Amino acid sequence: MEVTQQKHPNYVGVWVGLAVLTLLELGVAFLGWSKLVIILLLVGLALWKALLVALYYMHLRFEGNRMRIFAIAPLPLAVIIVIAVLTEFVW
Amino acid sequence: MATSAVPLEQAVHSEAHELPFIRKYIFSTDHKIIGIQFLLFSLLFLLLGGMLAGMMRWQLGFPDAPMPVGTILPETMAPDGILLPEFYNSLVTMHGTFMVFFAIMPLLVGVFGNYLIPLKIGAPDMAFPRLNMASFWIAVPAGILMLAGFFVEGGHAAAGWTAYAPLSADPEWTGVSTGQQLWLLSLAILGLSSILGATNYISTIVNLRAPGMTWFRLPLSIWALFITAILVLLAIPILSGAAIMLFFDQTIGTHFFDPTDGGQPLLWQHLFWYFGHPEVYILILPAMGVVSDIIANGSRKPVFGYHSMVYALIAIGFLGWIVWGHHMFQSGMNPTLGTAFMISTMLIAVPSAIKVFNWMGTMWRGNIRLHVPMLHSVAFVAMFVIGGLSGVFMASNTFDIYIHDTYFIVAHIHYVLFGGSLFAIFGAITFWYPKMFGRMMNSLLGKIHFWLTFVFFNLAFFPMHSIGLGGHMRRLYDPSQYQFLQPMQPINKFISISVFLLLASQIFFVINFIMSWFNGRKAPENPWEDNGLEWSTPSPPPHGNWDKSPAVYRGPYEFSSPLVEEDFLPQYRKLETDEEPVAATRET
Amino acid sequence: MAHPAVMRPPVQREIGADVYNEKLGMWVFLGSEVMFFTALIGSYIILRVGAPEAWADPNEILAVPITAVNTFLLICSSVTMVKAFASVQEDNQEALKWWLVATVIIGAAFVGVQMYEYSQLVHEGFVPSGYVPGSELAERAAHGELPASVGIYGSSFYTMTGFHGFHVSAGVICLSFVTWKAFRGKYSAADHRGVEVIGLYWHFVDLVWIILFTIVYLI
Amino acid sequence: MSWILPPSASTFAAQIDFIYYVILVITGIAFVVVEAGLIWFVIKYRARPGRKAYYTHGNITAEIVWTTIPAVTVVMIGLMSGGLWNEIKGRDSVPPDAIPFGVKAEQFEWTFTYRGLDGELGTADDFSLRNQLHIPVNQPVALSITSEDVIHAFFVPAFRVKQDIVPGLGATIWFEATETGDFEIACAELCGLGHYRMRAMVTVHSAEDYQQWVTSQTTVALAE
Ligand code: HEA
Ligand code: HEA
Ligand code: CUA
Ligand SMILES: [Cu+2]
Repeated sequence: MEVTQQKHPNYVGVWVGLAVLTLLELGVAFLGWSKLVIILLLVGLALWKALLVALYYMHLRFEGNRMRIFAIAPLPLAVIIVIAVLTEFVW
Repeated sequence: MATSAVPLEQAVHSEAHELPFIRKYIFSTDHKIIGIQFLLFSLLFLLLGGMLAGMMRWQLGFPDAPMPVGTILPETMAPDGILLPEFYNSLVTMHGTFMVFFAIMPLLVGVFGNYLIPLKIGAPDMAFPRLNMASFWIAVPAGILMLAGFFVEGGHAAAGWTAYAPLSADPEWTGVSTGQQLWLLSLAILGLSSILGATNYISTIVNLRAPGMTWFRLPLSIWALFITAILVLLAIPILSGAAIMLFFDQTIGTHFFDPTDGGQPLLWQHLFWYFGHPEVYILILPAMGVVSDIIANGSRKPVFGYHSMVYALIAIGFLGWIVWGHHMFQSGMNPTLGTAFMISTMLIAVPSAIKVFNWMGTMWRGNIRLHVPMLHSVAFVAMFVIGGLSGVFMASNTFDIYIHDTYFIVAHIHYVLFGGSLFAIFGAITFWYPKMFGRMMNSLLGKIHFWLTFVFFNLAFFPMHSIGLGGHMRRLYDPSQYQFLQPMQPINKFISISVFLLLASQIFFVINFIMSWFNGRKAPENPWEDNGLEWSTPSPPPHGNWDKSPAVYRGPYEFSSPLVEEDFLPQYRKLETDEEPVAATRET
Repeated sequence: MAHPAVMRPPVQREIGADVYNEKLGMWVFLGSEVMFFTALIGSYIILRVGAPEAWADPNEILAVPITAVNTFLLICSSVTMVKAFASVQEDNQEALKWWLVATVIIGAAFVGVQMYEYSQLVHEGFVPSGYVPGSELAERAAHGELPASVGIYGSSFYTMTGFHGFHVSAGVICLSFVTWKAFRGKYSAADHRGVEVIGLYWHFVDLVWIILFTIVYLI
Repeated sequence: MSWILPPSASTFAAQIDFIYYVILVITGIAFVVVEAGLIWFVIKYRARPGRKAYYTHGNITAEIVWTTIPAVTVVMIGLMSGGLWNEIKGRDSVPPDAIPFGVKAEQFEWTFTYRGLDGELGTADDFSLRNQLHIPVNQPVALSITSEDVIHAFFVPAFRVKQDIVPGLGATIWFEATETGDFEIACAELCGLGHYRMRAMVTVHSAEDYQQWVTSQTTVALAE
């Protein structure tokens, strides 16, 4: 029963990061670059934000590997269907 | 560390016997009671689904004759006892729906998942008993909504259990509106029930295993239920999402599946089968699991190749996610995708082969006791193979051009679902009945029921392969419309008559089930001389299952071990050479 | 690494996921939520790729500034939530209560803003089935300023954001319950499962919004 | 009686049936092995008092064998059908000299549009017939099928041809009849209460007959 006084991660720092990334997203969205570049950038930024939330706010960074498996397991399945159906349009 | 038999903190439950009737049997949080509630619920739907099938078969065998007692049906279904085509379509739809969602799935997952998981892993109850209760009481309104569809204007859903849009999306095409909406609503609600159940099963199996119950000491039934729960957890929400979209198409005028305004009918099929194929494995994996347990018990031999059995389950569970397109070969989907799906589908035969041959390996040089559960389990293997092999024909996208949407598919469905799942369920019910109700089932009645069912099942469904190969389409109200089908009408008659006899044979099961409940011989603790933990408590087990948490000393299938005199060596029996299991001490 | 605080009297079990049941259960449940949103978001992507002409540029019909503010609100509610969790870990009851209250209020505000957004859109003539005939937007579409038909756009926009809003609302209700329990002093450094578990759900819903906001309002 | 496949009247039929027989033999062997094995074991190893079963946990070699054989077999079946699949359904599989037809499926009938004498679809001398398709023998034909309402499926058992027709998507299929005569066209996808009677006929003419028939029909159409 180790009641450690664990040092908390910098939650407010993450919050600032999220806010900045959101602003960045808004900026990118209205830059008149080529649609493809914008989409790639925006998706990248969104995933970055999502990762921040998952790692820090949902403490995945601090969980054991046994626990992490449960969190990531469904993700490939989410991708499979979308990719497969999209091939209808690009082939 | 390592003192076994830790007093269970959940001994909260021990005051349970003072609970009032309603808390004990109706709104119970005891996994065993919930399992039995699911059992009664789903047997009712099994019976209903069977009756709908009987009506369908009357129409198919004797298209022009009024159905006996058919006149009690209202004008909108069967004027003068002759079924209307729209009512026939509802029958097909509801037969498939009842059987898949309200009979087989709750029987396997709801009943045996609930009943067996805690007992077989040595836990006092599920990880979340109240959630478990909620899961059952959410399923009930779903069932009621589904039944209600028969009584609304326009009739019940009539677009097949696969509800292909746009037929299902717009009342204009079928004349059915409320019925289809209730159908969708009911499935979405039932989905919630299944998801809560699956969450519970997974958490329980992961976190509540008794000391010594390591992953590779889990009985295969529990492994199968574990993989199944994962499939339920991840597949059902896809159906819920799709059902909600279709529901909105029906009710508030969205256009998801409406080709006239940018929607995609094929999207429905993709979503449905992305759920649907994992779903059919949901319907077979637990059956494979319980059959593995029963075959080991009946053969008095350890399961042949336990580890590969586990890996095969995992492989089937995973491959099941990447084959959905085999239902859509002829749908107009990208043909290259079709080839990819064919290959992945073919590969599923490999883990299935491992399972089949390992079951046979288990029986090889065994000392086989043909008790009723064993009979059903051997029949399961024999019938599942037929269904699986017919799957290989359809998996060939090229040959599927011809047999898609014919009775060959119907034959496949019933060989895997009836010959497979339902035989396993009969096996499992007869095997665990003594534990559930504390009474033995009558073995003579059981054998009569088994043989009649086995014979008439094959007489009814094997000929469907041949009419399917003759080109007989499925979901066909009146085959006599087509010249090329007319020569097959005698076979259709033969099938129908066999089905009526098959239905009649079920009376033996009903009688046995009900009579044994009240009059059966009192069951001892371990009537089948089995090895699982559930046989170490009284039949039926008390609330909380054990006074002390059991400890586990070995794998689940130590039959005919040279270490002991008897031909079984339970997981909970401590030999002198056994050490106490080491487990982690942690908060639960 | 197991959570430091002891939740319940220890028992012996196999090691499992090495976390307490409720946390494991919530993560497992979130797996099913991932698939549910996959059905919705995946359909959105597929439908949009299939019929790009039915989509207006983000800022044409939708009000991006309002939703940007809303996004910010949700991010704030996430930080207040995690602050509540940090407080209870230190057994700081006062902070716990007020961070929770803040989370509930901000969460409810998010739902409120979304309601307002919807009502504006409906008013302008954008509904799940497309344009309202004769409305302002329908006029502009008739002049060729907007896509001729946005039926599928409306369908997926409302369904996706609507179900997200539904999840937020459910979260607000559950959070209110947790807050009520916090005020009755039910959580401590030793046992704060409720706070952590609802937090996981809450952050997940925030995470989904991050994705939704990007693909619905920005792309 | 149709214990076997119905008459085969197109170039695909023979090829598809060949795949059927190959799979039938392979699965037939698997079927006999498993069922015979089960019966044999149940009889040979039935319980006898005083005997104990042979205690074993498995055998790696045996397992490798019965994993590999099915794996190789099914992949072979897959490769075999994959090639033919591309010939029949591949995106660019329609032969250039195929005669084009327009087909419209709706609840609960088929409408076939012929290109008339000028050899082109979409011109004034096109004509349409309800539920009747006339084609020449030994000549590839290409059907561009659309659906007006729900999903139907164009199915000609004797030709081993089947294709779902999704509204908004449509489909183009091709085949080559090898026998003259009348064959039934069926709708194979549940499409509503009249699904069971959404039936049409295809008449395969010899080349000369066909030309004659088209000429007569075109004059009728133009006269109207
Ligand atoms: C319990 C349910 C269940 C199970 C387990 C299966 C198992 C399989 N199914 Fe089936 N299937 C259904 C339920 C099930 N199916 C249902 C309900 C439908 C119809 C849905 C509808 O449209 O209404 C359907 C439809 C269906 C189709 C679509 C047909 C069509 O509509 O045109 C296909 C096509 O590929 C298919 C294939 C398979 C395959 C390859 C397997 C494999 O998993 C089988 C693997 C098993 C074996 C192969 C046998 C054991 C192996 C050996 C003995 C080794 C030797 C074998 C070889 C060398 C080949 N199934
Ligand atoms: C698990 C699934 C399952 C089961 C068990 C069955 C069982 C039966 N099914 Fe089928 N069937 C399907 C799943 C199932 N079915 C599906 C998914 C479809 C496709 C639907 C679609 O196309 O949309 C289908 C379609 C289908 C068709 C095709 C219809 C058509 O395309 O036009 C036919 C036709 O003959 C048929 C017949 C039968 C018959 C005669 C039985 C008989 O075996 C029934 C025998 C009776 C019983 C098994 C009940 C016994 C009851 C008990 C033992 C209960 C005891 C109760 C107490 C103790 C209280 N079914
Ligand atoms: Cu058209 Cu069935
Ligand atoms: Cu499948």
